[in-house]
Amino acid sequence: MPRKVLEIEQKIEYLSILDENANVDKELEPDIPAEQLKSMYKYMLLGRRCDERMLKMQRQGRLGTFPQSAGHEAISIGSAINLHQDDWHVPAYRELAGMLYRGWPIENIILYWNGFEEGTAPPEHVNDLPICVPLATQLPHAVGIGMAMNYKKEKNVVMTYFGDGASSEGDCHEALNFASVFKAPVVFVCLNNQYAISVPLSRQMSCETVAQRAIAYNMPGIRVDGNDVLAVYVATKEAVERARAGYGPSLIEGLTYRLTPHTTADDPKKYRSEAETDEWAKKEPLIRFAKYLQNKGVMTAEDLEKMEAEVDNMVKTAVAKAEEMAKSEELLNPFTIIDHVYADMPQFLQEQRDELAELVKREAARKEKKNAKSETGARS
Amino acid sequence: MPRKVLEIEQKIEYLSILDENANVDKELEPDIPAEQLKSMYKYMLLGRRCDERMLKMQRQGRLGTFPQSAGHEAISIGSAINLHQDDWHVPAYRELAGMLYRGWPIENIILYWNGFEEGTAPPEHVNDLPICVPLATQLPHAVGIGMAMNYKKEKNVVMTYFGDGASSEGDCHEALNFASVFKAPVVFVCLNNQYAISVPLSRQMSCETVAQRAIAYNMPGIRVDGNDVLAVYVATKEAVERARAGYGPSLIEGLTYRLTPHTTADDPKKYRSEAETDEWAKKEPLIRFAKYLQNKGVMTAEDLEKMEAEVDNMVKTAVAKAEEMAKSEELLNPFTIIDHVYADMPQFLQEQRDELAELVKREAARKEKKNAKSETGARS
Amino acid sequence: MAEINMAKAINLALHEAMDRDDRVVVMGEDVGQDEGVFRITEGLFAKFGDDRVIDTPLAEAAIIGTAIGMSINGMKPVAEIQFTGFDYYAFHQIESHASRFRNRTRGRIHIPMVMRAPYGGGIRALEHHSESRETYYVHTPGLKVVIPSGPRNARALLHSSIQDPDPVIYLEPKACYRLFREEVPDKMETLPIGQAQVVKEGEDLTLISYGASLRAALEAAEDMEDDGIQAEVIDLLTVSPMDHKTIIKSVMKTGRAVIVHEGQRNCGIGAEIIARINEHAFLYLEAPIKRVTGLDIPIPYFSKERYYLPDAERVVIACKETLNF
Amino acid sequence: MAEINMAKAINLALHEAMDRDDRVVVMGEDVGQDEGVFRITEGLFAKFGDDRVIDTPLAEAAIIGTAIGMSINGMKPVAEIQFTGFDYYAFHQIESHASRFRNRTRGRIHIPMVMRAPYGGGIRALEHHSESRETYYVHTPGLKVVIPSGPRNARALLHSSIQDPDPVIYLEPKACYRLFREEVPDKMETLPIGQAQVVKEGEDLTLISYGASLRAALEAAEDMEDDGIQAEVIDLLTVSPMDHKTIIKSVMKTGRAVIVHEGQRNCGIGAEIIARINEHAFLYLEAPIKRVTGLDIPIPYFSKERYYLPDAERVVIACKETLNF
Ligand SMILES: Cc1ncc(C[n+]2csc(CCOP(=O)(O)OP(=O)(O)O)c2C)c(N)n1
Ligand SMILES: Cc1ncc(C[n+]2csc(CCOP(=O)(O)OP(=O)(O)O)c2C)c(N)n1
Ligand SMILES: [Mg+2]
Ligand SMILES: [Mg+2]
Repeated sequence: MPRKVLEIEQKIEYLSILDENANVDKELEPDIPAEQLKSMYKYMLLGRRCDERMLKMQRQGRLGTFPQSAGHEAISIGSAINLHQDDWHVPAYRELAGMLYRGWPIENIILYWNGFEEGTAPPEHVNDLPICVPLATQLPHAVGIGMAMNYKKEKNVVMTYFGDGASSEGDCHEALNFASVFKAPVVFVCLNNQYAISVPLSRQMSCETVAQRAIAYNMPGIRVDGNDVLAVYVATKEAVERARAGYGPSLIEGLTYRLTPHTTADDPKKYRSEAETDEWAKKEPLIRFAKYLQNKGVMTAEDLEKMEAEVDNMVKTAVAKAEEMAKSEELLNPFTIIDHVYADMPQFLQEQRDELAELVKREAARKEKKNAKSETGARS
Repeated sequence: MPRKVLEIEQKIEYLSILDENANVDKELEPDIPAEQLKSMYKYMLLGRRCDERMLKMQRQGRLGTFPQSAGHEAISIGSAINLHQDDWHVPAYRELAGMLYRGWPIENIILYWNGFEEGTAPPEHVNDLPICVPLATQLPHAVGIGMAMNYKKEKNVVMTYFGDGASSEGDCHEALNFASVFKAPVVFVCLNNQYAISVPLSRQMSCETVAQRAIAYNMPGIRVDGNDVLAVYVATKEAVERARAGYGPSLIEGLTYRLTPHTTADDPKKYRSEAETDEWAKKEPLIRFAKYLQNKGVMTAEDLEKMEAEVDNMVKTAVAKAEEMAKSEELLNPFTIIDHVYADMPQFLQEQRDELAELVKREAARKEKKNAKSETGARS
Repeated sequence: MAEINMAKAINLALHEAMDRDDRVVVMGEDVGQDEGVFRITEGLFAKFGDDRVIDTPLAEAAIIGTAIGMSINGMKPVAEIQFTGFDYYAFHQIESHASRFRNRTRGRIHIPMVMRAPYGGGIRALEHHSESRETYYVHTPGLKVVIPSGPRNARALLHSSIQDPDPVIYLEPKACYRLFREEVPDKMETLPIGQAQVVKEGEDLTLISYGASLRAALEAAEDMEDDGIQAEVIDLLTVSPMDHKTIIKSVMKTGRAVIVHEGQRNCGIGAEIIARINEHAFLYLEAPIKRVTGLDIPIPYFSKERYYLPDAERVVIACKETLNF
Repeated sequence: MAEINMAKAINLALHEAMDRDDRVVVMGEDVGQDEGVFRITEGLFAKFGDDRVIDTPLAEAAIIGTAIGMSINGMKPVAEIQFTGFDYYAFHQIESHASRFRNRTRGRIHIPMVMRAPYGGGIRALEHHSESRETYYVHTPGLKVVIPSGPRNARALLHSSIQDPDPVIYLEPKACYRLFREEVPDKMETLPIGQAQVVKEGEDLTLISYGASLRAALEAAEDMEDDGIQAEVIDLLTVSPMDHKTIIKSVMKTGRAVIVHEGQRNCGIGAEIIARINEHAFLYLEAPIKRVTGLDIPIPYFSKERYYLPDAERVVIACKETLNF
């Protein structure tokens, strides 16, 4: 009949390896082959440049509203790099760098944010789910994919992502709980950028860390410096190995900061101080990693410049391609909006398709008339 | 740049005061006035007898399916006893004892399980929500009530209940999180009877206790022996005081066991062993509390018998009353199914009400005809 | 094959489907050791084990959400929601994902899952245990919604639903679970989703129904025969995509229609049927189409449930009004 | 009072309602410091503070669930869901509780809350940001569903919604937020919920619409005037309880009707309108009633949204078919 404190096994850890000045903790430093280090940097850079380029396009009216990802490349790549090609990557919407690393063509991303469903279809060889807009709803999918792996005795893992805001959703709890009960091989990565649009962490939760929520699910939980790609790498690598060995899920929280507004429609000055933004800008992940690579002799300044050029070129080519595709007959085909709703076409939808065909014919006729007119105009 | 274990402030406790053999831990024993102790026992007993009686009625076809509460009286009363009349009580569906203590007429309960909405309406002076069937959905209501208290600067608290199964629902997480963020004066009581219908705790969650989930919300969490009314009393009292003083919510888990099937439609032999059931039957809450009261000299064997008689009488009277009410014009009035959907009656619903009136007229005519016939029959 | 009831027929279909295809798994609350609160999963746990008959934690959104994930990774989950009254908890997963993945990914990812749930009133159940809100699903593009009415079609349609490459909401009228028995063939059979059946031919008017309400329609049709009225009765079986061709053909013949369903009226299936008849057979109509449906109120607790649910009497009244118009 | 747009008008109503009644609080994601993603809550946080303009954690079910609790404890919460595409997360709270507490408790507890949400397409938004699924709410007894179409009625109806003792789903056609300005009176005004307005009189046919689609209906009506066709245009304003009296009266006059809405067709509001016209004005109909609606597909991403949304051209075609029937 006692009053006693219960022993709780899990310990929540904090991990940081490469600090904002590119000092590295030698004891904790992972042993990553040079080629892989370069690849990590390349995709972080590609994510960043893509993001910047898309912002410009959006400002020029060449792209719809989209959530930017600048500042979150370390979380995305430090984790995704641990996946095999046939593992699964289940992003939210700030994992641009990781999606590109996984094999999503840049064009797809651009097309998606430009209002084309074609951008959402994962390429054939890519075991990924597309960007997920309704917050936290992708997490149970990740768990289900993992449960199927267990059932099929596949030795794969699933890496999935959610924000600090999304952590408040019921689906987040349910997914973490299911994963732990079914020992699903899922690595949950919380991209904690301390804001859900305007709502600060203190309004989102009253506990110190998202990582400690792992205690509610008897799974390992760790908070890492989310701008330190080495720390993310180490923590997710452990989690991936654990999952692959059949020990079930883990929760990893990367503490980070948006370098940008929430989306192109957002004005963060309303809710974040300039001082705070400046402070965090210094901690961003690319610069320190580039320095690390140089210090380590993996890349020279020249290499880095070359990579910049290469990446710029990739982005440029992709933008051109995306804009070309957006004008292609295939992507402009209006009937695609109806043809993929079901595997087969139900009668009532066929009737609506016929209605649409009428409209499309009229639109075409109108265009022709207009063209004819303007031709006449030009001649006169 | 360390790898270190994070310090987590909350400690999850376990509390037990009165064991199954009615041994009491003198150091932990609360100082409860004799009258209150009697009242606690009385309502525990009333809950139990009511439950037993309703089971009989159900077997006789005089009541619909209902979830029994035998075995859970300590959790219900040990917590509810700490509420002031103008505090709020937000039950799930096994808080029969607590509802009766709060002032719900037994008739209401019987009417509810007998298919009458009238049983669901809280009596005027009772600040309670009715029984809630969709699991965990009552928890955000409790939090909202508490948020309103904060806003109105009321010094009240809300006590709300949920099962171990319900703890897996998204609403449970969301409610706990909202309560902690808004410091809502809510005491969350988890009635952990180790099964959600047939699903055992081990399939429900992989953590040891529900109480440790409190760490995810930075609130106090404690597990108590849920068959020990003194432990429940002490833990909930602390939580109520904390809430009333403005320090926000707490989570209390009472470990207990259903003495009965899940509902009258359930066969627990399919999923619980006899040995287990027998083991837990010995730990049930009433016997040990009765012994405690006797040992303490609060009640004699004779007092207890008297109370039995009193309680039996209360139940008997209520059953008769409920069955009388169920035949009353007021409760049989078919139009009540339409008249309370909106404050005002929309046109289209009025039209449906008119349709119903037609049917009711026909039904009456048919009855009359039948009566007339049988009268004729009797005469012949 | 012996005569069996609908509960048994659904159970049989699950056994058969799991025997045939090991991608089929059953999951939900109490579907395993307990064999389902209506015993629909009887024998499955013993036969197929924990791996394929999965008792889940209590969370409807996660049941559907993980079933979506399993579908994506090559399986065919049959997820049970214990009662339709609790499927709203999972509605965002159904609306935002199950129904959309195929379209969103231009066919690259599709969700061949089935959500089954005991549905509707008539068994004196508790609050929230008698709901019939198929409209929510019918209004959601990308889903198919199947509601069987008897043992034989229940079994065949469950097979079709499991084999379908798209998500199917399979609603089981629980009032029919043990209402009557029917001979089912030894050999497994399927029925095309999206096809209605004329279950009784007639010339005078068309009765359109499905699920448990079909009993009221059939009973009414029989009653009216005494008065020399020949009703044609259509069992929809699938409420989405709805087979309006069969309806239209019948109404073109009879000129009159009465729709019977227990779901609420406002934007119910009846409204859609009326709209389609209006669109396709306007000139054939000789009287307004009547709706005998649940009222636009929450289904009452069981003491007054009968005032809400359609019955043969209400159907007969509506038919006569239609005929006398 | 100056001319203002709908966004401003809704904002004005919130200011006025909060000024008048301190039981009114505004809650939701980013409604406070950020003033709402569409700036609908502008100035409220500064004026009324954290207590009454509540930024919540990100959880729609809890936003609605706690709003229900606050309502029970004497407040009048106006809960914002950031986009209708995310309200499904809260659907179980709406269906099982907001809509039922009054009936369940025979009037003892009622839920005077408002759920407001930006609604519908037409602004080139991302996936899940353009949904119009009012049917889900209309099919749910116990709710009222209001969809304004312009600044003045938006303000008046929001006041009525906040004052209503029952839960009101107030859907804001976001395409109209900044589409046009309108003079609103200095004095606060209300409009009865459940009452439609004839916004243009005509003899030849009845156009029934609401929300952003009303623009298409009005434009079509104007276009048709050149051809000498006089359409009567009805703005429903409330889609539940629906004012079929005003519709019936008009159809009895015109004999023809076309319904325009952007929500999906299957079991949409149009179906219900057709059913009611069929029931109440059958003999007056001279042609089938047409539906110009969203298609039964998920609303396409914005590059092809125009093929989904009703526009004046589609309305004119439908009207002419109706007139030439
Ligand atoms: C269910 C749902 N609710 C609301 C939104 C609108 N919304 C989009 S992003 C966002 C904030 C998300 O915050 P967080 O999870 O921290 O991710 P971050 O954007 O900061 O990466 C909100 C409210 C949404 N997409 N889904
Ligand atoms: C949302 C929801 N899902 C399913 C059910 C059906 N159901 C009723 S009680 C129950 C088990 C609940 O278990 P638990 O929360 O542990 O409470 P207990 O019955 O053991 O007290 C289930 C599945 C329900 N009422 N609500
Ligand atoms: Mg964030
Ligand atoms: Mg339990």
